[in-house]
This record gives sequence, structure tokens and C-alpha cells, in this order.
Amino acid sequence: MLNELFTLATLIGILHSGVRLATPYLFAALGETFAQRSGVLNLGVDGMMLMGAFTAFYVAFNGGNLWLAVAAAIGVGCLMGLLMGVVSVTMQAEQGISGIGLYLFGLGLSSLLFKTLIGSVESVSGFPKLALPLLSDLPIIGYIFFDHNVLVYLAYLMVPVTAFVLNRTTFGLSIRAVGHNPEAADSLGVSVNRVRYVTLIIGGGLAGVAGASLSIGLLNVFQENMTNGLGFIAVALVYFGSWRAVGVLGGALLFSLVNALQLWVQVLGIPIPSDIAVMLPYVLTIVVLTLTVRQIQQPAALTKPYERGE
Amino acid sequence: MAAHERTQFTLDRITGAALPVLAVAGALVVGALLLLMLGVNPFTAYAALFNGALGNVSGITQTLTKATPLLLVGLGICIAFRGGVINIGGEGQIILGAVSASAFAIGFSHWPGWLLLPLTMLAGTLAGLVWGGIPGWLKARMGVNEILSTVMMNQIALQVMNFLLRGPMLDPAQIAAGTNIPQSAALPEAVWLTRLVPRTLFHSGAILAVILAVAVYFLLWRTTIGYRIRAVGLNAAASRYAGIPVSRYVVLSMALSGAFCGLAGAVEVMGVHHRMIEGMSGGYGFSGIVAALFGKLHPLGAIPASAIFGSLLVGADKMQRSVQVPSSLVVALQGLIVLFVVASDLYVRRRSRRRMEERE
Amino acid sequence: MYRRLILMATFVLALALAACAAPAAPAAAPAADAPAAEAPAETSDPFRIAIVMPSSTTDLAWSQAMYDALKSVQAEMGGEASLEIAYSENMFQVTDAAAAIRDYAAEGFDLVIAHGTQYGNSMFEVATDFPETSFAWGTAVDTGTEQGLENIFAYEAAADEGGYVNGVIAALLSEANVIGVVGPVEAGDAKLYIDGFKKGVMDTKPDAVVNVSFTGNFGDTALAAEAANVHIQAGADILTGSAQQVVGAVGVAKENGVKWLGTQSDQTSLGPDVVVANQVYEWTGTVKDMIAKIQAGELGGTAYNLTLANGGLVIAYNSAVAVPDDVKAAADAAIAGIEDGSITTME
Amino acid sequence: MRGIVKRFPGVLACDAVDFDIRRGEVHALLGENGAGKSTLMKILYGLYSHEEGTILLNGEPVSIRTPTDAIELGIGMIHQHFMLVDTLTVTENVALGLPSSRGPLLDLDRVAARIRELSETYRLDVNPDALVWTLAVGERQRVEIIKALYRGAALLILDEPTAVLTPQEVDDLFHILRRMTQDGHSLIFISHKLHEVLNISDRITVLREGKLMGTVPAQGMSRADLARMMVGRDVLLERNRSPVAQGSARLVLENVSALGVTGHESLRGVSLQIHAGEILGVAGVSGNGQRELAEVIAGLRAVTSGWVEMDGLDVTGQAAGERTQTGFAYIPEERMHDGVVREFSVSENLILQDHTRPPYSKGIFLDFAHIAQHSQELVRNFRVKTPGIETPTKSLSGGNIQKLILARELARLPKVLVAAQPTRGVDIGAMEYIHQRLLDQRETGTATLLISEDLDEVLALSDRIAVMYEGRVMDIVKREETSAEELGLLMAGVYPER
Repeated sequence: MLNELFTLATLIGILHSGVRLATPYLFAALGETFAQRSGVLNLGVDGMMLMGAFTAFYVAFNGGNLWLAVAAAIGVGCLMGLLMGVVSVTMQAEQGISGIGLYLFGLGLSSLLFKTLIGSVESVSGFPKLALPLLSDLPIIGYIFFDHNVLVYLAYLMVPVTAFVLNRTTFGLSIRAVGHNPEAADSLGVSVNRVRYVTLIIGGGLAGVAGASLSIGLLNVFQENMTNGLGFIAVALVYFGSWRAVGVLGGALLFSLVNALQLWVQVLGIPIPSDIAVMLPYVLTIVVLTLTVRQIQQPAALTKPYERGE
Repeated sequence: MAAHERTQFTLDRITGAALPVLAVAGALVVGALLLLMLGVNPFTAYAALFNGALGNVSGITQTLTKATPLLLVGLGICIAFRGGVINIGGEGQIILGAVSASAFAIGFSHWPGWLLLPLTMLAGTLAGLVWGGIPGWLKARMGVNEILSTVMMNQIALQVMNFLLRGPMLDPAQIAAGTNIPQSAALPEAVWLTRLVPRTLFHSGAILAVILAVAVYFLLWRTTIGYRIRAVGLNAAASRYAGIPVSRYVVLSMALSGAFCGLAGAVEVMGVHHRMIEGMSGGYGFSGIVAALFGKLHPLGAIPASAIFGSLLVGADKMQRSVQVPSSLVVALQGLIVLFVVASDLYVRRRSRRRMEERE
Repeated sequence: MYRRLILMATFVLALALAACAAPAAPAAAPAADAPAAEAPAETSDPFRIAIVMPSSTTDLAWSQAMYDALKSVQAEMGGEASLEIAYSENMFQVTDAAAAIRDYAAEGFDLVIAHGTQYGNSMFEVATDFPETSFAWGTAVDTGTEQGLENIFAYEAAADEGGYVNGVIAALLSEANVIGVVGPVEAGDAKLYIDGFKKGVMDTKPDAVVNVSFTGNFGDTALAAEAANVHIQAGADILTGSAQQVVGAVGVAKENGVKWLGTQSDQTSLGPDVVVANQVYEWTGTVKDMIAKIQAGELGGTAYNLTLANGGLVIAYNSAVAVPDDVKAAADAAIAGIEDGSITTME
Repeated sequence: MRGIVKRFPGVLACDAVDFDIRRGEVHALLGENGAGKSTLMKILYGLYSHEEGTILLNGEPVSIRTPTDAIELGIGMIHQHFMLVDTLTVTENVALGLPSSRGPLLDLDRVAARIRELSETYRLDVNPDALVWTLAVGERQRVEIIKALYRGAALLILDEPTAVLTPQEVDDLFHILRRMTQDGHSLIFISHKLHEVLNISDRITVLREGKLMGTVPAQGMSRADLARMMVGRDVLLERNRSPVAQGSARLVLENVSALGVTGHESLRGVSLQIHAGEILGVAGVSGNGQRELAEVIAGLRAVTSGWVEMDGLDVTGQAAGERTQTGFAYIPEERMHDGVVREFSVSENLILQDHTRPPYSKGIFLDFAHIAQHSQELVRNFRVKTPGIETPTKSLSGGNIQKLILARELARLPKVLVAAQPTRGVDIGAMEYIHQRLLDQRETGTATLLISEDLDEVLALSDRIAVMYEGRVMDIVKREETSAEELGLLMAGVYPER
């Protein structure tokens, strides 16, 4: 049975699944990368995702255009990011705790809105598969990478975009400076708080899309707590990726591929208890982290609220 | 001038003291908007909340039953925070503590009660200690961020429980009946904790938790170990310079934190459920953090804080029942309360700093 | 620090005062010796049922099946005037559920349903304290008679029976002879269903392959969806699965035009073009019988089992998806065989 | 600046201070710590607001609320602690916060070109592509200067710019500064080093306790005059040291190598001996292995080769805690960071090493009666100004925290003492006191390693002086037989011709 795992078809299957599974993680983790690079740890990603997922679903369910739904999800995500900004930047609250508060708020509110505005599990027709012309005709690779819905492509597109914004724009420079040495940035007239607000809002928007990618992309339903803690994994992936877009991509792919692998292991009937198989991605993430930690790249001001002059 | 200063000081004290209350009130006001959205009269709802939590024997005992694991977990969180680490892995530590305690009690059920009971607690405590110690060790030795590893380890613990409850630990009676309910056999009665009020779940674990809260206070502020934990938490560099083995204390803080969470799991199965079942924790690992925070991360503060937070949770559940609002409202409300309380903390800190500067 | 303690104490006191002063306080009677429901036969008072559920009333699976049944019984009996329903949902924490069960009992509900096996212990404890209130729990068979309790109903669903029938349908509809199962955790109701399903497939088409995967969770919608994808890539052309997480998997089936067989609730709405049939838990009969028994003064002792034979399990076809007559005939034969005992649904 | 008033809670930081600066002049601002000079400059740079008074620029009243306002008005500031993001390149640091010629996109190539230009003009010698953390302190300072020049600063505030430089680097800096004044730049030079102030300034303003003591032309002033203005009394600038009979070698390092923070070898085959009753000064530009040397001796950094002996005992493998128990004491360089737990009370900090030892603890329990008694004694003996022993340490002034550390370390009657930058940032009064204490300690037979970037301090206190350069000991010279010039050359890695 084990040899079945190493057939070409299975390997392609694993890659295809992994590429798709990574989508929500990518959006959410890239958004969180912005926030963390500017020095804010936002543990509330899962709550922001749920709000985004619900909003997108609600718009689509009521016959709204799918892109309008995505826009609405971004908008609501941004608002959640703004809320986190008020609490953790302006009020300088402990970031870990405020993140948990934001998570609970998003979890509760999205379920509440679902109950009152929709009331039962329904499905919508979300973004259809969009086989990219030419590219999807490529053998093997075409199927693995270019046979998904448009939000999947968008997620991968966000990787170079994030890297570009962080490394090649004046705003990205401000983000990096604020996250590493807010006093220095402040002394040059860069508003530390404003930068952090903006990154939190960007992070919220991307978390909103991450939610939308589930509710109107991959699953086309909304259910209470449908992310099931996915946002927390996304936060972990930012550490995993050493705060770089490419690293986040690597982490998201690794986690998703191992998840796809364990699904295949089960489907092929390889005799490993299912619970052990399900554990695999989590165990592996810790192991890989243990082996590859590079503390030096952590934004020095991460989790530290900034207050001028002491 | 002096009189003026004294008035100012008193005013400061009152506002400072009232802040957490104001924060909770603020959260409830926002919650009232949600209630109005649902077409529910907020006054009726909140009356049900307060009355449900504290209005009768049932409410009070439920609050205290709920406060027990919150306090135990909260104590663990206090230790971790004082030691400069953040333990988000309470959930996994509770689960494994409960699993381990149950397995021990069932496995050695023929042992005399006076021996079995403390050892069962110890088994749970040790499981939590190990499960908390691992991320501590990973942080101290490998530099793995503990938020990350504990998040992952919660999931792993959950699957370990799934595995054990449908296989090795599955109740033989379930196998015989063919019903496959994922739960362990009942614990021997010798390890059941005494119910303090008949016909309620309120059990003697609450007394243990309060005693331990005092013990943790002594540990942190009256012993050399606690001194070192706090020193490492406040300033690892200075502690290193002073010859304190910092990594060892990082591991210790996490391990002790895990131990309290593990004990909370053991006490839950011994006091409430009397067997290992899924859903025995259901979020104490997170709400314990909130309770500890309410108590300003002080073990003695955690006692009233867990009672208050427990009353909020119980009351909110009762509110859900009596006015039939979706349970998610309660979750949203909980989130709001956390956000308001942490945000209000700014004023407390500003005030204390100002006071310090004035003194100089 | 002491200041804070005093403050906290004051706060507790304030809460207590607020509670005392609160208007319209329900359940004023002391809980410890609350009166049990009396005179249930009085027609002027509505029959009161309370239910405690581990997931949401809208999960399109386990909890919703029971909640919908209660609602339909209520409609049948003439609305809220005749049947009052109170519910606590998302009680995934057992301690909370235990509190809810006890409160409902204390508030004088006639029947308190603990809709989750994990609530069993707590419910037994409460049932001992409230001998005049009826309790029900499931899926289980233990009515507590061994412990001398007479006020407990147990109910279970022979999920393996519908699973078997679904398996027969799946085996016959499958052209690829590969069938995928998306499971939550390998235990309880889900395990029962999957075991029956596998047996049904194997008895019908011994050379067919049933691939089973679990997500280790009841609510991991995204992973369940991806599991469905994997099954499809592994060649499956028919899928089934259980627990609330499958809503994502149904979506995947819909998108790929792969047929789906549902269980617990009717999931047709999620995939009108692909859901072939559902094993629906029809609790209404059970609920009605319990009400009748209680009104007749019999507070417990019965263990209900939803079966195909007693109409508790219904195979509901989706009229929008054409099912060949021979398949339907085979399914009907399986149903008949299960009903008369000529077919065993478990290994 | 006219009549500037700034109040902090309980403190009048600036009391109607007048200050003016002319085009092309170097104006020194002199005063002890807490005299208000930094506060005054932070007001000028928009970091603090002021309650009263006006700021005039070229005769026009201006309002400076934020650093951005200041930068736009052509005011630049070089902070004592460099405001550089060390994970970024020089160019990125310079470009930070400035609009780009390409809108939202960075134009680092253009910025780099301009940096090269400026670097050329003022002979600043900075590589625009270097990552800041790889630069030496002197280079970082030049980056700071470029940052200000790039922003078109006509008025530049330099906050204690020479504190971390070798004498040669100071000379270089002064050359650069003079070139800048010739270009019409105005410079405000904050310092407490009197001879430097006299060397570079045109005029000198002295502040004491927030009050203006006067503005005087530099010419014709002596160090003693300035010191009197600063402190308000005569100050002992040269210290008399009585000869002490030296005993046996108490601290021996033999061929010690160790890795630094960055993972490179930062200590290379260091050998030295310190005898009882001797102070060995270590001179050198910061970052040349002094920190690693101190940490190796303290047991905080593992050696890669060689060994350390204390009192004839090989302690190479001993952890920090064990060494402190056997008569080793350490005054760390970053006292706020490494020396005390700021949130702890004074008495808690006074037992930081000894809390596990009797009489401060019994078993695992702390003995508060003994701790309090001990703390009262130390606070009294070492003249630590604190409201009480339960006061949180962070509310004490820098000098008093340093006294607290000194009290803690010296009370343990150390056989070996490492004092790293013991007087950095403390006022002259505290400095006098700390110097005296170190000399007293020497007389009791303690072997002291004094690490200081202040060459005056090293010269004033040491019996012998070791100069470190790139992790090596260049030379160990007797104090009587050397000069600042010779030491400066050694610090730069050059052996002087004798």
C-alpha cells in the first residue's frame, strides 16, 4: 500500500491539494506578516477571517456579485483590523490578550449574524474553477498549479506583492523600521502608530479575503466557526516563515502539503491510526521550526507597544 | 495643597479601582446593542444574566464550579506570565492532565483511596507539567516561540485524546454494548471529589484551588524560586548577569504553568465528570487566560477574578437559556469584555507611572 | 493588591445586588428542592421540553436533526401553546451542559433531552435528583434501570442500517468502483454509519474500494472539503460523510459533479444536483412517543432505536437526481432485508 | 529659544532658559545629567512640547511640534543612542521617512548616489550598501551625520557624540564638524567632557538643574571654570592615588578565545593577569571584544579555548552563579538592562545574586527581616537616594541605580571585580563618588578590571592599561609610562613607534 503513495498520480494529487489548501493560510499569514513586521502580534486572525467569510457569503447569498462579496469581506476585515489597532496601538494593550479578545468577538459576532441573517446552512455558487489558458495545458504542472479558482491564484500573487511592498516601497521601509526600531523611525518623523494601524488594517483586509476564499471559493458555504482555528495556524506560519513573504509561502505550502499527504495516507488505506495521521502537520511544523529557527530576524519591537519618550 | 493632593490621590484610587468595572460595563453596553439587534430587551437579558449567575443556590454553585478550573488554569497562567512566557497551551495541558489522571485512577483502582486520590491528582499534574515543559524547553533551548508551539500542541493533545478514547482507554462497557461512545470507564469512587452542596456539581476542588492560589502567592513572592521566576520574567538579561540559570527557569515557568493546567484537568474529571469524556475542557485553556488577566496576573487576584469571570460565563449561559438568544452572542460578549478590560489597563499603567514620577 | 481584592469583592456584591433588584427574575424557586413537573395531563399548560445540544441548531447534521423534529412535533401539536421548547446549543463544554440540564430540570420542564453521549454522566446525576422529571439522552441504550432509575429514556439511531442502504446505492451507482468516505473522528455515531456503509458496499460489489479518511474533528470544514477533493482525485465517483463538517465536502462534490449520500439531516439543499439520497434521522416518532408516555405517567425506561423498520430512519431521495429503477429496487430490497433481519449491517 | 519652560511631573526640567545659536558656530551645551540640556534639545527637535517660551528661527517665531516640523525647518539631531535601524542598510536608513522621487516606490539608487556625494564632500567615508549592524560605532555616527545632512539640516544637534569614540576618531569627527561649520552649518554640541568642549566650541552655555548658568565664549575659559559653573562648587578633576602593595595574581586569563553575539570570534587569545590591589584598565573602542571579555570572566559566555582562573582556582567551566558565590563581582555595562530588574524594589535588587544564601533565605523561603536590614545598611552606606527600600528601582535616577549596583557588588567583598563603564551617564558628583569607591576597594586587595570608553577615566584610575583591538590585547602598558596619544594609536590597531 505504501508504494501507492509514491505513484506519480498520487504525488500530483498531493501537490494539487496542497496548493489549494494553502490558499486561506497564505492570505491570512501574509496579512499577519505586515502586522508583525511593524511590531504588532495579532492573535485575532481567526476572528477576522470568520467575519470576512460571513460577509462574503452574505453578499453572495443575497445575489451580490462575487467580487463585491470579496470587497465587502475586505472592508469588514479592515474594520476588525482597525479595532485591533484601537486596542493594541492606541490603548497599548497586551497584544496576545487583545488578539484573543478579537478572536472571540469575531467568532461570536459572525455566528450571531449568521443565525439572525441566514439561519441555516446554505450553499452559494462561489468562484468557479478557472483553468488558466495555456498554462493549464502544461503537463502535470498545469494541473497542479493552474486548475483552481481565481482566489487561489490571487493568494499566490499576494506573495510577490507582499515582498514587493515590504522591500521596494517607502511604506514597506517604514514598516520594517517601525517593527525593528520604532524610536529611530519616530525620530525621522515616521508615525509609528499610523504605520501600525495601516498594517493591522491591511492584515485585517487580507484575513477577510482569507475567509472569503473559504466561504465563496473553496467551500461555498458558511458555517459557525468554519475556520476551526485556521487563523492561529496562520499566525504560527508567520514565525515559521521568518517574517518574509517567501518564507510564509514555504510554511503554508509545507503545512498544507503534509495535510494533503496525511489525507492521502488515509484515503489509500495505509494502516496508520487516523488520529496520528491528523497530528502529522502539527508535529512536523514544530520539528521544522526547531531545526530552522533564526531568532535574529524577528522584528525587535514585536509585541511591544510604542510610547514616545521615557 | 496637601489636602488637594490627598483628594487627587483618593480620586485616582477610586477611578483606578473602578476601571475594570467600567470596562465590563462598557462591554455590556456594546453587548446591549447586539441584544437590541436581536430584538431582545437588554435589561431583561442582563437581569437574567446577573440573576442566573448569583441569584440562587444553583447559580452560585455553578459559578463556583466553573471558577474552579478557571482559577487553577489562571494560576498556571500567572506563573507563566510572571516568568515571562505566554502559555496558550492550557487547553492541551488540561486534556492530557485529565487523560492521565483518568488512566491512572482506572489502572490502579484497587489501591486504597487515601493513596489513590492524591496520586491521581499527581498523575494529571505531571502530564500537564510535561506537556507545558516541552514548549518551555523548545523556547529555552531551541528558541521556538512558545505561542506557536503551544498552539500546535493543543491540536496534538486533542488527537492524542481522540486516539486514546476510541481505543486503549475506551470504556469496556461501551465495547460490550457496541455503542462506541468515546469515553473512558468510570473512575473509582475513591477519587471522586466530595460534593460540597448536595445536588450540585460544586465540589471540593474549589477549596483546593483557593489553597493553591495562596500557595502560588507564597511561591512567587516569598520563596527564592518565585523570586527567580519573577526576575527572569521581568529581565532575563539581568537575571543571567546575576547568575540565575535563565533557560532552566523559562522551562520551569512553562512546566509549572502546564502542571496547574494539568491539575485543572484532573480535578475536572475527579470532581465533575467522574470519567474521561470529550468536551470536558472546551475552552478553559483560553478563558483561564482571561481570568488570570482579570486578576492582574496575581494569584490572589485570580481568586475573585475567576469567580467574577465564572459568574459572567454562567450568567451568560443562563441568559441564553432564559431569553433564547443564540449562544454566539455570549462568545461575542466575552470577546468584548476582554478587549475592554485590556484596553482600560492603559489608564492604570499611566496613573501608576505618574505617581512614581511625582514621588521622585 | 488588597485594594483590588476589596474592589473585586465589592463588584461581586454589586452583581448580587443587581441580581436581587432585577425585575422579572425567572426561576425564583430555590433550585435545591424545586418541584418536579406536576399534572402533566392538564391540557391548559403546554408540555415543556428542553434540549441541550453539542453543536448549533443549524449544523445540518446531528443537532439540527433533533431540533427540527421538535419543531415539527410542536407544529403538529398546535404551536407554542401546546408544546414549549427551550434549547441550549453549542454546549461543547460538558460542565455547561450539565448546568443547563440541571437548570431545566429545576425549572420544571417535563422532558429534558441531553442530546449528546458525553452528557450521559451529568444527566444521570441530575435524573437521580429529579425523579419526577423525565430525561432522554442519545445515542445510547442505557436507561438507568440497573441503577434503579425510572425516569430516563435512551435513544439511538441504527446509523449502520441507513449506512448499509447508502452503501448499496453507492455501490450500484459507482462506475469507477471507488467510493470515498469523509469521517470526523473514528467513534460513536459516525463509526456506526461508516461501518454499515462499508458493509453495504461490500455485500453489493465485493470488488469495489471504499476509501475512508477522518479529519480528527467535527468542525474542520476546510479539511473535510479537501478530503473530498482527495477522494475524487483518488478515483471516487461517489462520496459520503458525517458530522457538521461535511457541508464543505458536499460543496466539493457539487463542484466536481460527484454524487453525494447524506446522513443525519437532509443535505439536499447544499447540492441539489448531486445529493442522491440521505439517511434522515426522523426523531419525531420518538419524541411523540416519549411525550405520550410521560403524559401517561411513564417517565422513562424505554430505549428507542431509530431503525428503518420503525420509520425512525428514512432514506430520502432527492427527486431532482434521477436514480435508476434497479438501484432503487436494490435499495428497497436491502431495506426489506434489514427490516426482516435477513441482512446484517455490521461485520 | 527664549524663556523655555518645561515641567515634568514634580520636576521643572527647564526654567525659563534662553539659548541662541549663530550661523556657522559650534555652540556647546554643558551640564550634568538632569541639568536639562537633553530636554532643551528635545524641545527644539519637536520630541517634547514646552509650556512657555518661544522658538525663533532666523528671527521668525516657529512652532515645532514633531520631528517632522524640525526636519522641515532644517534642524537635525544626532542622538546619544543612535537612531538607526540596524537590520537596514545605510541607504535605507537615510531614505526612511522621506518622500521618494518615484512616488510610493523606493529610489534607493538615487539616495545612495547622494550619500556618496555627501560622503565625498565631508569626507565621511560611508558605504551606502552596508547593513548598519555590521558597522563600527564611529561609522554609525557618520551615518547619523549623513542622515541629517541629507535632510538639509542647517542646524545640527549632537548629543554627546564623542562618548564612544577613540581620541583619533574624535579628531576625525572634529574635522568633519569644522568643515560643516565652514559650510555655514550651525552645530549644537552637548557634552560633559570639558576639554573637548573647549577644543571645538565657539561659545558655551552651561545649564544646572534646569536653570541657565550663563553663556560664555570658549576662549579664555579653563576646565576648572566650566566645572565650577556646572556643579556649583570646585571639583576634584585629578584624583590622588596612593600606591598599594600588589599581591598575588587573583585573576588569570590564559589564551582565552570566545565567540561574540554575531557568532564570529570576538575574543582572540587574550591573556592577562590582575593582582590583588591592582586596577587593570581596559581601553578600546567599543565593540572590540571588551563586552565579551567581561562576559567570559563573569561566566556568561563560553570560551572556545583557554582558561580562566580566580584566586588560583580554575573557574573556566563554572556557571555565572557559582562564580559570584566565590568572590566575584560584576558591574555590567548596560546597567538598566543587565544590572537591575527595574520593576523590582530596591531591596529585591540588592539581593539579586545572594537571595539563595543565608541569611537572606532559609531553605526556599526568603527571609524578609534580614533582607530589609541588609538593604537599609547598604542604602545608607552607599548614599543611595531612595524614598525607601521598597521603592521600585525604576523610579530612581541613573546615578542612584549605579550606586545601588555598586553597593550590591562591593558589599559582597569581592576578590575579583569587573567594572564595565561604571560611570557612563552619571553626573559628576556620582562619578566622583564611584571613583573613590573603586579606589577604596583596590586598597582592600580586590583585583579590578575596569572597562571604560572614557580614556580619562581609565587613565585616572588604572595601575596598568590593556588596550583591546579586534578581540586581541594589543598591549598592556603601565599608566605612568603611557599617554592618551599612545593609547589612541593602540586603540586604532597601530603600534606606536617608540
